Formats: sequence, structure tokens, C-alpha cells
Amino acid sequence: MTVYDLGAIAPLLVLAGGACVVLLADLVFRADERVWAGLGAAFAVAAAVTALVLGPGDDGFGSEIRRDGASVFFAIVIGASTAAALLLAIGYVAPARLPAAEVTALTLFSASGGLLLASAGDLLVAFIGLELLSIPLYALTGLLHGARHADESSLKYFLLGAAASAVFAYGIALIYASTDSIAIGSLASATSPIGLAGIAFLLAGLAFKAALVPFHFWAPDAYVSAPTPATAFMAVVAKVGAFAALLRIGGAVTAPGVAGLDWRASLAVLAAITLVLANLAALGQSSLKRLLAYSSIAHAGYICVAVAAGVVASGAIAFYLVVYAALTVGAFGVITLLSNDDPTLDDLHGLARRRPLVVIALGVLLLGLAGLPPTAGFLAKVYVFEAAIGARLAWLVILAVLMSVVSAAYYLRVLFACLAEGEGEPARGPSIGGGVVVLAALAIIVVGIVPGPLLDAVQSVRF
Amino acid sequence: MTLALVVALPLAGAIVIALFGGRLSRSLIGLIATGALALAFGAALAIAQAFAAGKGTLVAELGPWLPIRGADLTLRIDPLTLPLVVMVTGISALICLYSIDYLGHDTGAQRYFAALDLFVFAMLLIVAASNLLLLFAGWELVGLCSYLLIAHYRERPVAASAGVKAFLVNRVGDAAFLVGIFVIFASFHTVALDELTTRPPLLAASALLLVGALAKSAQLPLHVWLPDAMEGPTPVSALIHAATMVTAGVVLLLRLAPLLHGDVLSDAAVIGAATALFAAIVALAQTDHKRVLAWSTISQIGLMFVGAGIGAAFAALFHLLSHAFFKAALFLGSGSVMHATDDELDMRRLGGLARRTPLTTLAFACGALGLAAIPPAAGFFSKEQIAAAALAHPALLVVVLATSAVTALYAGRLFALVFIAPAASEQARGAHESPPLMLAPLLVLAAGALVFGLLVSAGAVPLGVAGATEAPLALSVTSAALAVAGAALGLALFWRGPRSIVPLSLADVARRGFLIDDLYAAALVAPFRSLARLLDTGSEALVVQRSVDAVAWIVGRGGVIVRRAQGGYVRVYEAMLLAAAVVLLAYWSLR
Amino acid sequence: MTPEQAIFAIAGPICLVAGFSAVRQREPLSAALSLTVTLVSLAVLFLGLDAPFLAFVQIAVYAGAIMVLLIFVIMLLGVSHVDMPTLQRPSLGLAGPLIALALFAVLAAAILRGSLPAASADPLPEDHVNAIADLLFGRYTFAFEAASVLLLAALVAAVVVARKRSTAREWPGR
Amino acid sequence: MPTEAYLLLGAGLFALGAAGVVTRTSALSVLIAVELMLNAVNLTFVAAARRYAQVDGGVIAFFVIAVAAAEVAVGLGIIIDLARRKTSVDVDDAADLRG
Amino acid sequence: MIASALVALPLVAAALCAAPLLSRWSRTIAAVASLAVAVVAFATVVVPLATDARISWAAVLGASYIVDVDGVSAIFITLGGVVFAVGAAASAHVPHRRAYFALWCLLVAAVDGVFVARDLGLFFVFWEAMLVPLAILMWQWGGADRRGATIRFLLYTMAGSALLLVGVVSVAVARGTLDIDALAARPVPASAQLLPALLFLAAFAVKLPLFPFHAWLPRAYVAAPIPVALALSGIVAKTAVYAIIRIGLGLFPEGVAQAAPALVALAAVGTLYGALLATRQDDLRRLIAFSSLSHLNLIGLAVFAATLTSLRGAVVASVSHGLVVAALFLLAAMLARRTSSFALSRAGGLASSAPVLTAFSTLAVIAAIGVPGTSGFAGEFLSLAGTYERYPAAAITATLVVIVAAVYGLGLVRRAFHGPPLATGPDLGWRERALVAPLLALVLVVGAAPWIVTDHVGQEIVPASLGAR
Repeated sequence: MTVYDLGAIAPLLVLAGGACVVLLADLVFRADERVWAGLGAAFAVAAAVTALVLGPGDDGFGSEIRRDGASVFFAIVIGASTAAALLLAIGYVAPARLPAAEVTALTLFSASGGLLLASAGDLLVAFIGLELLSIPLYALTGLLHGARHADESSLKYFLLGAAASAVFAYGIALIYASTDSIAIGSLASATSPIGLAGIAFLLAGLAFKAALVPFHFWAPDAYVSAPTPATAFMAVVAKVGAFAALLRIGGAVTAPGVAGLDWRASLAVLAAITLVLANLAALGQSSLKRLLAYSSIAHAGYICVAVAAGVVASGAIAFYLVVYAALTVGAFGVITLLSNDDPTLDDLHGLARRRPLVVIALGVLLLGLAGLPPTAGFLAKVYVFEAAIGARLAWLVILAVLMSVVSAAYYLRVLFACLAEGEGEPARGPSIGGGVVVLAALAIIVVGIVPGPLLDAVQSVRF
Repeated sequence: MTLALVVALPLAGAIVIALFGGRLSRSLIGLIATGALALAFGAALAIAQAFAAGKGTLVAELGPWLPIRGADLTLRIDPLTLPLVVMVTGISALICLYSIDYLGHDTGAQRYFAALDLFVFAMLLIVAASNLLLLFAGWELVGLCSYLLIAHYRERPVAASAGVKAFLVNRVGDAAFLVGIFVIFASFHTVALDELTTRPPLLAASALLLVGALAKSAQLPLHVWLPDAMEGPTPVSALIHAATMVTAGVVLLLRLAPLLHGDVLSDAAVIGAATALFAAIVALAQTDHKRVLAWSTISQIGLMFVGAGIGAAFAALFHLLSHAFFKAALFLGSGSVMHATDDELDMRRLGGLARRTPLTTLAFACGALGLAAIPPAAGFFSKEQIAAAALAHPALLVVVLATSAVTALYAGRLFALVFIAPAASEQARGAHESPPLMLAPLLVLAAGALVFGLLVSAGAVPLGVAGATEAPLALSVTSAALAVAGAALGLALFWRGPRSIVPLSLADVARRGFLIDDLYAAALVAPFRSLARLLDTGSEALVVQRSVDAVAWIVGRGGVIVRRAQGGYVRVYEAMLLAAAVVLLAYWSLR
Repeated sequence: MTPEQAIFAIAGPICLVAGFSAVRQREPLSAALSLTVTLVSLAVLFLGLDAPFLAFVQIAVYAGAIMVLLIFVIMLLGVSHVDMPTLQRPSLGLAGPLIALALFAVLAAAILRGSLPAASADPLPEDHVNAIADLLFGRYTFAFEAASVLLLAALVAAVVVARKRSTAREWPGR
Repeated sequence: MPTEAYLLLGAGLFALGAAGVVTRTSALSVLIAVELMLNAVNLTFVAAARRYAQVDGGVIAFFVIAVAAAEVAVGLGIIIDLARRKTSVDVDDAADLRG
Repeated sequence: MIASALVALPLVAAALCAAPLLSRWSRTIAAVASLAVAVVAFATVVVPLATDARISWAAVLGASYIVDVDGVSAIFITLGGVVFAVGAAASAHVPHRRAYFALWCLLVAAVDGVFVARDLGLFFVFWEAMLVPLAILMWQWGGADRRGATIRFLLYTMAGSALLLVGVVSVAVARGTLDIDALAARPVPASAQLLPALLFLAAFAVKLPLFPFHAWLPRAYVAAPIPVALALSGIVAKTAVYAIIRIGLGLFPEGVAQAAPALVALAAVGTLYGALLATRQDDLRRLIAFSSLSHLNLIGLAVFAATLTSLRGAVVASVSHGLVVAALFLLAAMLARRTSSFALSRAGGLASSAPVLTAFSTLAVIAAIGVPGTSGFAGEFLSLAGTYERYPAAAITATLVVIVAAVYGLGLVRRAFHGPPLATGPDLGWRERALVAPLLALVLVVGAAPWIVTDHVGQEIVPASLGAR
């Protein structure tokens, strides 16, 4: 192991090591539950900082793990969102009586899996990353014992996830059979039918993780049942990891141009199906969490629009993912502020009167989710659409904008529910979670008005 | 400067009254209004003085208006329009003076006098505008003021409706007028009259302008608003009929004659002739003394159209002015009668007023003489001029003469029924003479009606337009004889009170203007309403709104279906997942 | 017939039939036993493919540890959990085989049409276990470490899932 | 034996596993079907490794076994938990979340 | 610089309105800020001042912060300031006043932004930003049907904006910049203009709304609180007029010209259609709604005709309609306060008890139906005369509206004020007079001196390729 290797895996080490530290410390010390979540958040922040400080450099372990601009960027995003989710958890674990140390450790493990998936240099590491990302999530999903059917959705998630990872693994095997290599770079030579079949299976496996329709069926249930901070975490980190891997694989597949067209066509079709079905499904939801779940599936569709545009759109994808992360953490964060973990829209009545600041923040977040200016959500959509138009996907863009109108309908329902008169669920007092929500909303506005730095930063996302 | 003053004074009067009239007494308001008009009249006389001294035209440039070539706030007065300006200001000042007592108990005096002054301003704009657009502005404002004044008694639904009707019919003409301006502007890129007169006339534009003139002057087939306009206070009728409104069409034809296509002008003459005879016959059948006068106006304007149409500008202008005198006298007389009899309008319930209201009778008689064109009243000379001009058009001449006869007949009938026949009601028996402030203008106008024709014929009052023709003696004699005969017949027949000469049903049809109103109601108004209803309940509700509902429904329905697909069974999800993977696989590997 | 061909001819069909049985058995226990047969026959195939170490791992870890765990759980939960089709549920009796058939057909078409890269003429390294060790601690060091983290995470996850009854309280949801 | 034969065998196993995943209603049976699929993966790796005279395929298969073990551990935990709560591991009984 | 101030001013006002300490003054702050915007904007056309600003924004996306004020935008901003000031002043006794007036000021800022933006991206930002305060104002303070009406309005306009976004994005990709002036200086070839023109016009047509894309309009006007309806019709609709001029004609003159025959036909039909429907309405707000539809389509007609005269007419007509509709909505509210209903059938004969209300209403109606001397005539005449030069048939069709407008306009006066006094109420108090009188005075001033407006609409507004007269 060289210093280069260490540099490449430093953020990973911080995350996985942090998980171990939390577990061990929990055995040794008796501390307030909240401490563990806070400690985990600190490790996540440390991972992000590590990635930021070390920056891109030479790959580690013979290119098994990449240390390019993309890895660094996604490490920062994953670290920051994990930290945000764990901060949400600080005020959440105690009333929910969750085993804080284990939850924190699992979250950090999963985050390291996401990072592994995002920076994998070969398919085996990607597969391990996928599993490391998923397995803690299966457990986290079922953790909220009293919640509606937590065990049911945990089981569903697990069974579907197991089948999907089998598909992904089979894809790797087919690639290996057709190219005698599992390096991601070798996908370019997988031009025989067997190799192409492998690529198709890789795509299916990642589409599952990214929750693209029709691979999305686990997502609404899992999102609703999981403890809300975990929902926020999995909605962000799983997608970041999956899309990073999709980009990486896509870059290799489209590099020689042989299969580039197929890759883009497949993703364009997946994007179209996802956009239409997810937005339609979100329309009639009465549960806020479920609505947001479908909304996050729909957002995967928007990202996928850019993925379909090819590697040139990596900046757009990165930008969208960052914005999406802030929006999602913020929106689910609002739920952690309510005393009911699965509020209906009616439960939001009167919230504007009782917690005006929260509603303003939620309003900003919803505007961002709907892609309305002056939020960063708008710029993210513009960026994605520009990439897609540049790739001659005008039809997809038109579909996407029309679907964003449909999405506005359900986001506004949420906003208007908050504005409605009535006695909904009582909200908890000010908390760290509230701070996270407000911060997310603030970030969305600030980036919407001063997008320059972030736009410059995503230019560094190169593979 | 003086010219600007003439036009601006009535406007200033209107503005002052509108803004501050609320705090002033009724008579003071009336005095302000009258004063403004009188001053304008004085200024007009001053201009006349200048013209008599040999000045050709007078132009007042007051600034820009619309960003169109020629569409500036510029006034222009020439020998043709000068008499009109004098007449308009003078007669309306008298009418305004008359109104002070007439409106003595009306709470709406403020808006009445404001509108009256505005009315005069608008008419002066028509007369003195230097471009089509400014002329049109006056044109529309005249319509607006007529609406305001006709609907003066706004609590009365009939009056309110009559006002709306007047405005609407006028707007039909205005729309045509507008399009006419568009045509002219599109062709010549200017609306300045002095520039346009040098251009060849356009047939379409001429026809459209004529439609405008027909509506404003209540000529066939757009005459329907005028009889209903009687719902306004009687001085308003005097104003509309004599000075300010209905003659605007004739003014238009006279002023724009160089712009108008020859064919259109002859059409105007034909329409005028037809209207003249038609309206005279209808007037014969009226039972309401104001309505007789209203129809008579339509008829007389028709004669002016004949004159203007056949190019006899002098004749038309002459008749316009003399008509202004005698019609103003008649209407104010009519108002005096109403004042005397508690607003009794039905001639069959009047009678015998000659003894009870002698001065009114006298003035009315002068007016009636003018209307009947019995020498030496003004109407005789002016009508003779029209007839003389029509000599070249035998058909028109016949109609003009026939109209004269019928006119004299109904004038005689009117006078006989109201003043000579035995009093037929309590109101008639209890009639009393009007106050002096009403009588004075009435008598002035009556005198005018009597002598104006002589003065003009003698050349004492120059009209500024050349073209007086020496009527053949035979024609003069014939027309005078027809007039006298007609009037005598009318007096003789109705000396003793109302009687039926033609079958009642026929008389009734004639009285109702040969049912043209009903025809319009059935053929225009009803379809219009149906169309609006069809659009409201049909296209708007069923197509425009429903189509949006339909899209919303489809999207919502799609949501329901999609949510149903999420049925809860993990095996179905697995099947979907694997099936999608198979599809992807097939797409990728089977090429 | 080479030994490899013989092994394939015998173990291949067994493997398939046992696999078929594993997915056809209603009772999980029978299915698990059928799967064990598949695993063993696969180990035999691995032997024929010159992968003796993997064959050993297959028997020891897969058939030994994993399947024992599975069977233990099946026994723990009792045999009442029989796979019983009922009428109200979505009957995917046709969809499953159809999907499988389509999957196989497409894969088979790809395999039969596909031209794999030329087979290497070199023999596999003699010292099989050493070669594996070299790879595991050479080229695949990182994957190995990652896999260890994965197993640790899975351990924690399993513990958390098992422990949650005692720690979590009823959440005031619907 | 040609590598294709092994690949076909693997494809068959994988397809069988897929059928099992869809048709079985006991969570345990589904888990077994997934194991079948993972074994198809391993067979493919080993067969390919043999063709290219590499050891890598076997090593990867080794990793796949490790992953399968991890999955089974967590999966069994979840199934046991479900069984304790619902006294059923029938996946069709766990179908309350929908829409 | 000043252009930025026009947006910043209401934003600051919004913050002040939201401040708890200034709660009592929030209405004054909103009204004064709006009025200040009007004054500053008008000052820019009178005094030559540096107005533009240019800051890098989302350069990667091709968007920059470029703002400027020229004659046309200054006129629209001035109108907006007046309308917003009146609307704010008319919002007495609203509940949750801090939120209300803060949203109001945000709306002002967004509308100003639309008028000053010289970058398509920035333009779109402001364009969409208008929706949010509008929607919340309608939803929270609206009348009976507010929910359905708000959703309908929002989603319909957003559907239009969606296509606009596609258009903006396409331009960004194809041209690499969104700077409106730079784009206008080098237009794309005529053959490639139709498609982007249609994408852009879709949004503008919905916002205007061009017939038959007006399905949101009647319900929104009825459901919105009166000041919001006033702003919606008075100035927000004008953003579409401005956008068609600035962006549609500015960037895609040939494209608009190619689509113009169809657009002109729709607008001409819409002009009549709105007026015809207005004759059928009993609810005053619906009547005003359809009358506005008619007017706005006439304005649209003039813009699509794109001659100098018609464009000047469109601007004047926009100003006129903004002032008149504001007055009409205020008067409708005052009438409704007296009869406790917006239904004309519940009014009648108010003239005898409320003569000033009658006089004001009559004047407003007269302006609405375009009688000379009022701004309505100047706008209508220039629009139609200009249109006639290029599309005579459409102009003639639309000219028929002067008749139909008289039917509904005078019908309104007759039904509400004339006839026997069925309804009575106190006459206008001085506060109410002070609210409406300035609007009516402006109507007369612009009617007598329309050059105040048209002097600032120069030849450059006409796309060079379309030729000019």
C-alpha cells in the first residue's frame, strides 16, 4: 500500500473507520444517544473535508479505486449529505428510541459503499460498493419498529435488491466472459452480444439503485417506512452513487461510439418512463413522505435525462445531484420536525401559522423541487435540459418540462396544505434538524442567485 | 387663438361644471354653462367679423396628439364651416339658457349642463377639426353626449335604454367610419384633411364614411335611434336635432366632399330622398308631438342629404341652418307645451293651447311655418334651393316636392291638434305659459326661423359658400303652393281634433316607423343575443373550459392507474424488474 | 470424452434438474435441499474447470455455512410456512416461466451468436492456491478489504435487525 | 467443453432463479432462488476464467460468495423479524403498502 | 444601475413589510415603494441616466445578469408602479397583512424584473417568479373558488412557461448566449425562426391570454382578491405584451411573421369573442374578465401585426387597459360593498344614491369602450389602424368590437346604476374617490396626450426585417 493508495481511499477510510469507531465507542462509553449521531456527522464532514483537501490525484490500488475529479466531488457530496442526514437524526433518534450508535454506523457504512460505487475503477469494486451501500439500508429501512409496515418494506427492499444485485453480478460475469477483464475501461471492448448483454444487466442493476421506473418499486415503500433521516440519506446517497457509476460506465460504453447510441437511447427511454409514471403517481398521494418518495423518483428521471445526453453532461448531472441532495435532505428534514413520522397532507394544516419559518423554508424547497426560479432547482433543470438539447433530445426535454408542470401540481398541494387553516400535527420546537432545513433552503436560494461557484466546481467532475 | 377659444370655452365649461358643480346652485351651473356657450358664440362672431374683413381660413395649432401624420390637435375654420360654428354656438347658447328654467327642479342639473357643454364642444370639433381623426373624436363624443343626455332621466328604464340605443346605433356608424379612416390612412398615410383633399377619392372609404354619416344623421336604415331619443329632456332634443348631432352627417358630407367618391355621393342623395319621404309619412302618423318633430328631423336631414349628395353645398348648408332655427324653435316650443301641460306628449290629449299659451303658440307657429316651408319662413327658401338643385335629377325632384307636401300636411296637423283643436284633457285645459327665461330664447329662435331665409336670400347673411341658384319661378310657385296646400289641408282636417283618415292598422304600422325597429329586433338583436349565448354556454363552457378539465382529468386518471400498478405484491415488482431487464437485454444483445 | 466433458455431462444436468426442483418445491426445506444439490454439482463443475480451490470454498462456505444457516432458519420458523398459492393473489404462474424463458432465450441467442475472444492457449497456473493468494493480496487487495468492511457492515446490520424489537418503541404512526 | 456450454448452463440456472423469484411466495424460497442466480454468476466467472487461463474469475467468484453470505445474513434477519411479527414469511402477506 | 434599483426597491420593501415592527405601516410601504418604482421608471425616460447593469451570473448556462431600461420597458414599469400602488392602497383590512404586503412587493419586484431583464435566462427567472406570490395571494386571500382557480391559473400558465423554458434552453444551446440584445443583433436565419418563436409565444399566449388559451382567466379574476385581480389584469398580463414585443419580435421577427396570420386571426376572433361573452355576464368580475380578454386580444392583434403604428397602439392600449381595468375593479369592489354582491342583477338604480360612483363608473366604462378623449381610444385606434395596414380583414373584424363593447359597457352602467333605485348605498367617500380619481385622471391625460407614451416607442421597436412605415 502506497501513499497514493491511502490518498485515494482516505475519505472511504474516514467513513468506514468512523463507523467502527462509533460501534466500539458505544460498547465502551455510555453516552446520550444523540452524541453518536453527532459523532457520525462529524466523521461524514471529515470525509468530505478530506476529499476536498486531498483533491484529485493518482488512482489507488492499480486503478481499482479512482481519484479523479468526479470521485472527489462525489465524496464531498456524499460526505455532506450523510452529515446532514445524521444531523437530522440527532433530534430524531431519542424520541424514536432508535439504537443511535448502530444507526450511525450503518449510515456511515452505507455512505462508504456509496462512495465506493462512485469511485470504483473496476466492476468488482463497484459490485462490493453496491452491496455495501445496500445492505445497511435494508436494515435501516426496517428499523422503525412501530411505523407502518416497516418490516414489510424492509423485506420487499431486500428481496428486490437481492435480485437486482444478482442481475448486476451476472452482468459483470458476462462482461468478464466477453472481454476477459472487469476493469470499467474494458467495457469499451464489450461489443459482442454477450458483452452487450452484460452492459444491459449492469444498466438494470444501477437503474434499480437509482430507482428508475420500472426498477423503482421498492422505493416508495422503503422511503415511507424508513426512519426519516435514513430516508433522506438513502434518497440522496444511493442516487449519487448509482448515477456516478452510471456515468462512469456510460463513459466507457460510449467511448468508442459503438454502443453509445444504444446507451443513450436506453437511458432516454428510462428517463421518459420515469418522468411520466413517477410524476403521475405522486399526484394523488395523501402521505407527504410517499409524495416526496415519488418526487425523488421523478428527480431521478430528470437526472437520467442528462445521463442520456452522455458524459458531456457530467457537469449538469453533478450540479443536479448537489441541488437534489440539498432539496431532498431539506424536504425530508421538514418531516423530522413534525411529531408524526408519516404525516398526511392534512396534518400540515395550520403549519404556516405555527411555524412560519419552517413553512417558508419548505416553500423554498418545494419551489426548488418544482424547478421554479429563483431557486437552484431551476438552474439544475436548465443545466440538464441544455445538456439534453445539445444531445438532440428535444423530445425528452419537452416531455420533461410538461411533467414538471404536473409535478408543480403536487408540490403546490403540499405548500397550500401548509397554508390552509386548521389544526394539523403539532410540530416540535426548534432543533438542529430545523437548522438543517433552513440551511438547505438558504443554500437553494443562494445557489439559485449566485450559482457561479458551484457551476465552476462541477466543471471539475471529469472521469 | 379666437378659434381655440371658441372650441375650448364649452369644454372648459363642461370641466368646471363637472369638477366643481357639486357645490354650486342649479341656476349658477346653468349660467356658467350658458355663459361659456355665449362667450364661444361671441368669439365665433368675432371670427365672422374677421372673415367678413376678407380672411380666408383660420388655423389653430394646439399641439400634437396621436403619432400619425396629420393627427394633431389642430383646428381649422373656413368659409364653409364658419356659419356652422356661429349657428352651433348661438343656438346651443339659447337652448342652454332655456334649459335653466326647464331643469329648474332637476337634481341632475350638474351632469346635464356639463354634458350639454361637452356636446357643443364635440360638435365644434366636428366642424372645426383639421383632420379626420379629430373629426372622428368629435363624432364619437357627440354620440357619447347624446347617450348621457338622452338617458338623463336615468331612473326611467325607457330613457336609459333609449340612451344606450342611440349610442349603439351610432357606434355601428362609428365602426364603419373607423374602418374608413383605416382605409384612407393605409392608402395615403395621413389623416390631414387638406392633404387628403388633393388625393383621389377612394370608393370603399367613401362608402364607409357615408355609413357613419347615415348613422349619425339618422338616415335609413340607421334612423331607429332618433325617435327613441325623445326620452331625453326636451331641450336636449332641440340640441340634438337642431344644432349639434344629427346635422353632423351633413356637415361631414359637406366638409369631406372632395374626399368622397361621386358614386357614393349620389347614393347619399338617393338615400336622403328615400329617407325624407319615408320619415315624412311616418311623421304624419305620429300621435306624440315630440315624435312628429323627431321624424320630421329625419325627413329634413334627408333633404339635406339630397342637397349634399347632388353637390349643392350651398343648398344643403342653407337648409341645415334654417332647419336649425325652426327645429330649435319647434322643440323648445314643444318643451314649453310640455312645461305647460305636465309633460303631456299625446297630441290627442292636447288642444286649445293657442289661447292659454299665446307666446308659445306664436313661436311654435313660426317654427311650423319654417318646417312647412311656407314663404316667407326660412324653410321655404332653403328647400327651394334644394329643389332647384335637384332639377337635374327629376326623380329626386319629385320626391323632394312630395316630401314638402307631406311635411306641410303633418306640420298643419301638428299645429291644429296641439293649439287649435278643443282641449281634450285636464292638463290641456290647465295649461299655463312658461317663464320668461324659457320664452325669450324660444322667441329669438322663432324670429330666426321666420327671417333667416329672407336674410340669406337677400344676401344680408353670407354663407361663405357660393352656389346659390336662382330657382325658376315655376318651381318656386309649385313648391310654395304645395306647402300651403298641405298645411291648409292639415289644419282643415284636424281643426276639430284627432280623426282617423286611413284604417287604424295601417296608421299604426306607419306610426311605428313601418316596423323597422321590430325587424331589427328580430333580425339583428335576437341573433346577436343567441350568438352570445351560444358562445357562453357552448364554446366557452363546453370547449375552452372543458378541454382544460379534460386534460386535468386524464392526467389525474393516469395517476390513479399508475398508483394501482403499485399493488403491494413484491412478486409483481420482481416480475416487472426482471421483465424490464429482459427488455433491456433484448434491446442490447439482439441487434 | 475428456474428463471435463464427462463431468459436464453428468454434473450439468444434475445441476439444472436440482435447480429446477429448487424453484418448484413448495416447501422451503425441500427447496433448500435441492439448492444444496445444485451447489454441490456446481462444485463438481468447478473441479472440471480446474478451479479446485473454488470448488472447496463452494462446498465449505456455500453448501456448508450458508445453506446450513438457511436450513437452520427454515427449521426455526417451522414447516408451517409453506408456499401456498391462494386465489386472491396475483397469479404469476405464467409470468414467471415466461420471463425465465424469455431471459434464457435472449441470453442463449447472445451466447450462441457471440464470438468470445480467443481462448488462451496457456494452461492455468499449477499452483492454484498460491495464485489465488497472490491475486487476493495483490491485485485484489482493495476489493478484499472492501469485502471485509461489507461483511462487518452486514454483521452490524443483522445484529440491528435482530435487536430492534428490544430497543425500538412503538412509533405514533398510523 | 466449449465455454459457451458453461455459459448456457449458467444462463439456464439464472433463468430458473428468475422464475423462482417471481413465482415463489415464501420469502425463504425467494432467497433460495436468488442464491441460484448468484451461482449462475459464479459458474460464468469460473468458466470464463478457464477460457482465458486466468485465476481472476475464481477470485471474483470468491467475492461473490462473500457477498452472498452477507446478503443471506441480513436477509435471514429480516425474514425472522417478519416471521416474529406476522407469523408468516409469505411475501404476499406483506402487501399492505401500495399506491 | 437604475434598472437593478427598480427590482431591488420592492425587494427591500418586501423585507420591510415582513418586519414585525413595521406591521402597521406595511400597506403604506408597499404603496409607496410601488409608486416610487413608477416615478423612477418614468424619470429614466425623461432624464438621460445610466440604467444598465451587467454582471456574470450562470455563465456556464449562457445566462448573465443583464438589465436595462428603455422607453418601452419604462412605460410598462411606470404603469406597473401605478397599478401596484393603487392595488396596495386598495388592500385595506387584509388579514395577515405582513405576509400579504411582503408577497405584494415580491410580485412588484418580479414584474419589474420581467421588464428590465435583457437576458433570456434572467427573464425566465422573473417570469416564473411572478407566479409564486400571485398564486399565494390568490390562494390565501381569494374568494370562494380560490383553490380551483389558483391551481388552474398556475398550472395553465406553467404549461405555457414550460415550453418557454424549452425555447430558452434551445437558444442557449444553439447560440451560447442569452443576451437579448446580442441575440437580436444577429438573428438566426428566417427559416429557423418559426419553431423557437412558437415555443416562446406559447407562454406569452397563455399569459396574455390569447384566445383560446384563456381558460384560466375568468375563474382567476373572480376568485382572486380584488387588488390581486387588478394587478393580474392591469400589469401581469402586460408582461406578455412586452415579452412578445421584446423577445418574440426582437429575436424571431420572421418566425412571428410566419405565424402571424394564424395569430392575428385568433386575436381578432378573441377580441370579438371576449366582448360577446362580456355581454352575457352577470358577475361584474366576470364581465371585467371577458372585457379584458377582448382588450388584451386586441393588444395582441396589434403586436402581431407589428407595424410601428400598431405597436405604438399596443403600448398605449396596454397602458390604457391597465389603468382602466384597475379603476373598473376598484369600482366593482366599491359597488359590491354597497350591494354585498358582485352580481349586476343585485344592483340597479344606484345612480340616485351614489352619483359619484355612477359618474366614475361611467367614465371608466367610457374609457374601456374607447371613446375619444380617453386613453382607450388612442390605444384602440392606433392598434387597429396599424393592424389594418398589414391585415385588413382582421382589423375590420376586430373593429366590430367597438359596437359589442358598447353593448356590454353601457349595459353594465344601465343595469347597475340606471333604472329604478333597487339598490342603495352611500356615495363614495373621499378615500374611495382618492383611489379611483388618479387613475381616471391618468386615463384622460393619456387620452389627450398619448404622445407621453408613444414618444418613447421609437422606430427601433419594429423589427428591421419586417420593414417599417
